[in-house]
Amino acid sequence: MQKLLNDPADVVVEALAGMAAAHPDDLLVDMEQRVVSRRGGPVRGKVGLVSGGGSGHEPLHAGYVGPGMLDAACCGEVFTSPVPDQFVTALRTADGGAGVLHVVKNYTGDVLNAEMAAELLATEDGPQVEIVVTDDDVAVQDSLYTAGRRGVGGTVLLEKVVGAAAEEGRDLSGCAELARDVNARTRSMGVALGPCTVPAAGVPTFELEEGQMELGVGIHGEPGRRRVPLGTAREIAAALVEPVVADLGLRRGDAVVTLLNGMGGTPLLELYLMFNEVRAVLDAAGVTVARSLVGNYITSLEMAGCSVTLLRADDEVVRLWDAPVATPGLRWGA
Amino acid sequence: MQKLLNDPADVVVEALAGMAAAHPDDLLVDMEQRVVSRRGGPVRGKVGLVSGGGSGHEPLHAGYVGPGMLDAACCGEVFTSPVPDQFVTALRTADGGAGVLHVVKNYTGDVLNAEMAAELLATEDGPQVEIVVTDDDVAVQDSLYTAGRRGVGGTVLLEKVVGAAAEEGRDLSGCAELARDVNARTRSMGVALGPCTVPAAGVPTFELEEGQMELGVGIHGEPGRRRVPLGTAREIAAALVEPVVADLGLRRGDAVVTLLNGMGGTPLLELYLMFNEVRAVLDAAGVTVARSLVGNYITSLEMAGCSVTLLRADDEVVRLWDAPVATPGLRWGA
Amino acid sequence: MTTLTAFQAWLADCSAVIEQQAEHLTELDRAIGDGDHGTNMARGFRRCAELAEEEQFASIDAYLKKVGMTLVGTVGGASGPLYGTFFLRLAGPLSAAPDVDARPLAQALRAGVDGIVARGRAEVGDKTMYDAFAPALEAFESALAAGSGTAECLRAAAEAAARGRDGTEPLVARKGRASYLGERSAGHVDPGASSAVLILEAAARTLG
Amino acid sequence: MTTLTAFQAWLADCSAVIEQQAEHLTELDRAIGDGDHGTNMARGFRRCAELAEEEQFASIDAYLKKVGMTLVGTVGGASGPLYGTFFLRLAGPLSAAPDVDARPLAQALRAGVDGIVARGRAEVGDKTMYDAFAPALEAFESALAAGSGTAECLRAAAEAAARGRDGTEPLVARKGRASYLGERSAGHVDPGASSAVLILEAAARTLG
Ligand SMILES: Nc1ncnc2c1ncn2[C@@H]1O[C@H](COP(=O)(O)OP(=O)(O)O)[C@@H](O)[C@H]1O
Ligand SMILES: Nc1ncnc2c1ncn2[C@@H]1O[C@H](COP(=O)(O)OP(=O)(O)O)[C@@H](O)[C@H]1O
Ligand SMILES: [Mg+2]
Ligand SMILES: [Mg+2]
Ligand SMILES: [Mg+2]
Ligand SMILES: [Mg+2]
Repeated sequence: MQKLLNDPADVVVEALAGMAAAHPDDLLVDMEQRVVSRRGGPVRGKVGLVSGGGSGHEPLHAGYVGPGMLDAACCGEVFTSPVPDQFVTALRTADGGAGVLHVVKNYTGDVLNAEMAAELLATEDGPQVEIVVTDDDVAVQDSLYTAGRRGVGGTVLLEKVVGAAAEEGRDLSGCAELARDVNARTRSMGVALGPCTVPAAGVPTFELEEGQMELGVGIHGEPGRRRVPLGTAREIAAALVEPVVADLGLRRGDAVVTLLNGMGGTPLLELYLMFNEVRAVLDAAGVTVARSLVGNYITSLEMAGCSVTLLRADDEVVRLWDAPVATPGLRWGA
Repeated sequence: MQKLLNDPADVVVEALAGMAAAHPDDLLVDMEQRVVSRRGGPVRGKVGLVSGGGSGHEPLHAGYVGPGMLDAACCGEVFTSPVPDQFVTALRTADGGAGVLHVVKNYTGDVLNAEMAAELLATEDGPQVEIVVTDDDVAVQDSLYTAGRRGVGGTVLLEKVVGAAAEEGRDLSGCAELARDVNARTRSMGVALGPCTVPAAGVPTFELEEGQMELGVGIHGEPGRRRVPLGTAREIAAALVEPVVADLGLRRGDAVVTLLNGMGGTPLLELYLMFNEVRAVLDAAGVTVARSLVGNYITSLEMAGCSVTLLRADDEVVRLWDAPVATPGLRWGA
Repeated sequence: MTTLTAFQAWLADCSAVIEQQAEHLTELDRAIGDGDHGTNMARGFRRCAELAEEEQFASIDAYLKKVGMTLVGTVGGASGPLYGTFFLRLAGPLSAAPDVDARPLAQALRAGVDGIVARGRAEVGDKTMYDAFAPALEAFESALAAGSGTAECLRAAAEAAARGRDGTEPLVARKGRASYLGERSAGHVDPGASSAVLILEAAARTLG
Repeated sequence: MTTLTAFQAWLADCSAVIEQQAEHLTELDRAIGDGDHGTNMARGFRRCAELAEEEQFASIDAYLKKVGMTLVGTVGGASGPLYGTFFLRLAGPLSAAPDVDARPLAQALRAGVDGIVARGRAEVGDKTMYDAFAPALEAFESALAAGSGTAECLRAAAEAAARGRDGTEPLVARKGRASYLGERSAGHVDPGASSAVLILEAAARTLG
């Protein structure tokens, strides 16, 4: 395994120690509970915004802690949901008295641990907590009889938009409503051109012959829905964007916030090239790109590949998008 | 080759088209000459700051165009210096009447093409141009009889610091002097844990068995000075930091700006973990980290590995470092 | 009659066998999940095995509650809350008893398995650990009804669990991470069903 | 006497052979450089080969100047300015002449090679293209002094260049990218020396 590591079992704590050292003025890291929060502590009277999940998706989530986005995040083992105690600590840390919105990506582990955390807090007279589950991955069918769709790139956009609303003073139910609305108008689709290696496992998550790709992957190094011949960037853009546009029901004249996300091991050069193709597909559909992000925002360790996320935009979404944000992973206007 | 591409020959132009689309309000892209500049055009009376080089190092250099950093950048083929015409266009584009500082990484190709550009401009009564060559890589010995040391991570720090000085109104010779001073107080060292693939070549730049690493690599996917057994992060940090500290002659009580740079294919999780080790080595040497950057700032496509750059800091350097910058690749205070 | 010591031996056995099978469990999870099931389980059960040395437990139920909480607090992922809930609920019917025979054990097992369903909402055939637990519970109860003692009931449960686990192979997953793979999840044994068998086999070795 | 048409044939030949050897050149550059020499050269010489079809040239020197400028403007990297300068300087001694024999060709070759040295400041033994050009120039001049005609002089030059190229293999590079490898650069033939041989062999085939 070709990785920068000491003991693979310590990768998360050691990375958190590095994160604390790299952002001493901005972040506070509870090494015991692996909770990252804003150095200033919770903002009194502001709804707290919390997320968390397995590690290996950096900068998500801890890298999105800061003014304009999250108040706290907790970090599980690589690709493993945090345990309830971690969520409890993050939720308590983020509470400024106005309640906490807990953004949970829709994975069985994340949802179950978040539910247990909510149960624990309810018995402990903790802060008021609203859970919002993100499930934007169109590769997976939405169904009541399954685990449902995965939460992927839409989570980043949601954390930015809802973070701005919380900063503006929106109350807990208003933030929760906005979050559910953003989730409802966001869809994603991803592709892998190569696997990644979980440090504790030491071997790649799958094998892929040259000239093949995994279409419809999530962010856990897992294989996708289908293994198909590697297409050109143009073909891949169509394969990613078209299902998203269809599922969102986008029409000529609609506008979107676009995230062209790298999975971690694909160079920015290729991501910009892909963005050019994505934009061309959207152009052809008459959909305007109101705002965009191109880069590694929700990764799967060093997986090669990318995902496309579209958020149907209106003036309000764009306004909240443009609001200042100052986190290690996303920063503007501050 | 597992890449997001159409025709490999078009990778640079297509990526530039994507870059233009992703930053429509901030960047202007001359697709013919592959020159990226600030949308507002040159700032009248400000020294222009220009750099350029082969592509494949993104976000360097085009991603550092914007207020507080570069005025223009030109993009060669992957790992291939731009041609003189491109430098000429970039230098002309950046000229606001106060002359242009041209930052050139020390590679034979870059230096020769930049020199030819300067000769062309001299005959055409173009802007006044000062060339500053960066050569911060301690893996390579500094010698008059060779091509000398490579310019690597120090280039990013220099572009930030000198960009801030230019923004403050420092004149051309002042900017050039500062740039040479920053270069003189900056050193880097890199390691590769895996190769990368140049799109036009289609095969990895070298082969590396599991459990080996290339110590002393540059940013062109080339093998390093020595192939040695893969160490722990702790051992690698020592192997990278110690020669840099020694070459800079850092002593107890000195302060540095630290760049822990990813080569493109190493996840942020590992980079933070590495930063923790780098900081520990510096701690042990009594050297303070005044400011730091952790992430992919000067890459070698999807190479796995990292480099450490230290810039000996004083109040002036820190002040210029903290000044606002608003580019796709580096942004704060704006 | 099964004593606290036996329950502690059970967890020690679980930890040992899971440690030993961790790579296999991870391998199964790599095929249709995210390749962490072995690591997750080993981390959690290692902690559980240490409990007996660190602390004096007043009763079986106190001990099993602590095991459940430990699993909840260390395993993470989907299996953490599910196995955690299993052990927490297992404790309920055993409260206060200094030792137990097959009847309360059956009640405990039913409570534990119900807990898994309450948390995870899986049905038989969804390709989860429940596909091992459901037939195991049924086999335990049938054996009990037929007059068997604890040892025999547990053996029947472990064997039924193993058949249930094997039965997950052809299934298309509807719950958990494997469900994202759709049709591609067929042809692989479910990792959680496999770890469930290890735990029940350990029970048959230690609680009987 | 060598005419403009012959010079144009030279560039066509260069383009064809470099295209054909591009992978080999890149392979050599991958070993001790950055793996782009073949791509760089093919891109530039392809453009040069097209010039004759696109434009009427009044003289050999006008043509060679355009070739030099085209290489400067399309090759990039270290080899672009070096080969560009070579062709730009080659033009000097040939100015105005409608056709040339071996003597002005020798002067042109010296001017071109001097240009490479003026730009790149390489010395013999630095493991660069100059290690092919330096003996080639010497061989050309010796053959000329011995009374040989253009064809023979060029053949001697190409053969000497090939020996020079082979001689780069054991060298430790002191110039260009290969110098970063230090001792590890030994044991590999220099890519630029190899492309220089291709160009001189094409000259021997077309200008003689
Ligand atoms: N809803 C559910 N009900 C019961 N068991 C489930 C459910 N979802 C997942 N599982 C079990 O959890 C196992 C995966 O556990 P693990 O790999 O540790 O967690 P994760 O999927 O979060 O990585 C699956 O093999 C399956 O048996
Ligand atoms: N200073 C120099 N003088 C002469 N030739 C040089 C010099 N530096 C490099 N070269 C030649 O350039 C070749 C590399 O060309 P190329 O790969 O196209 O450029 P780059 O090294 O910029 O990628 C080397 O093999 C060498 O022959
Ligand atoms: Mg997991
Ligand atoms: Mg090159
Ligand atoms: Mg798993
Ligand atoms: Mg090269």
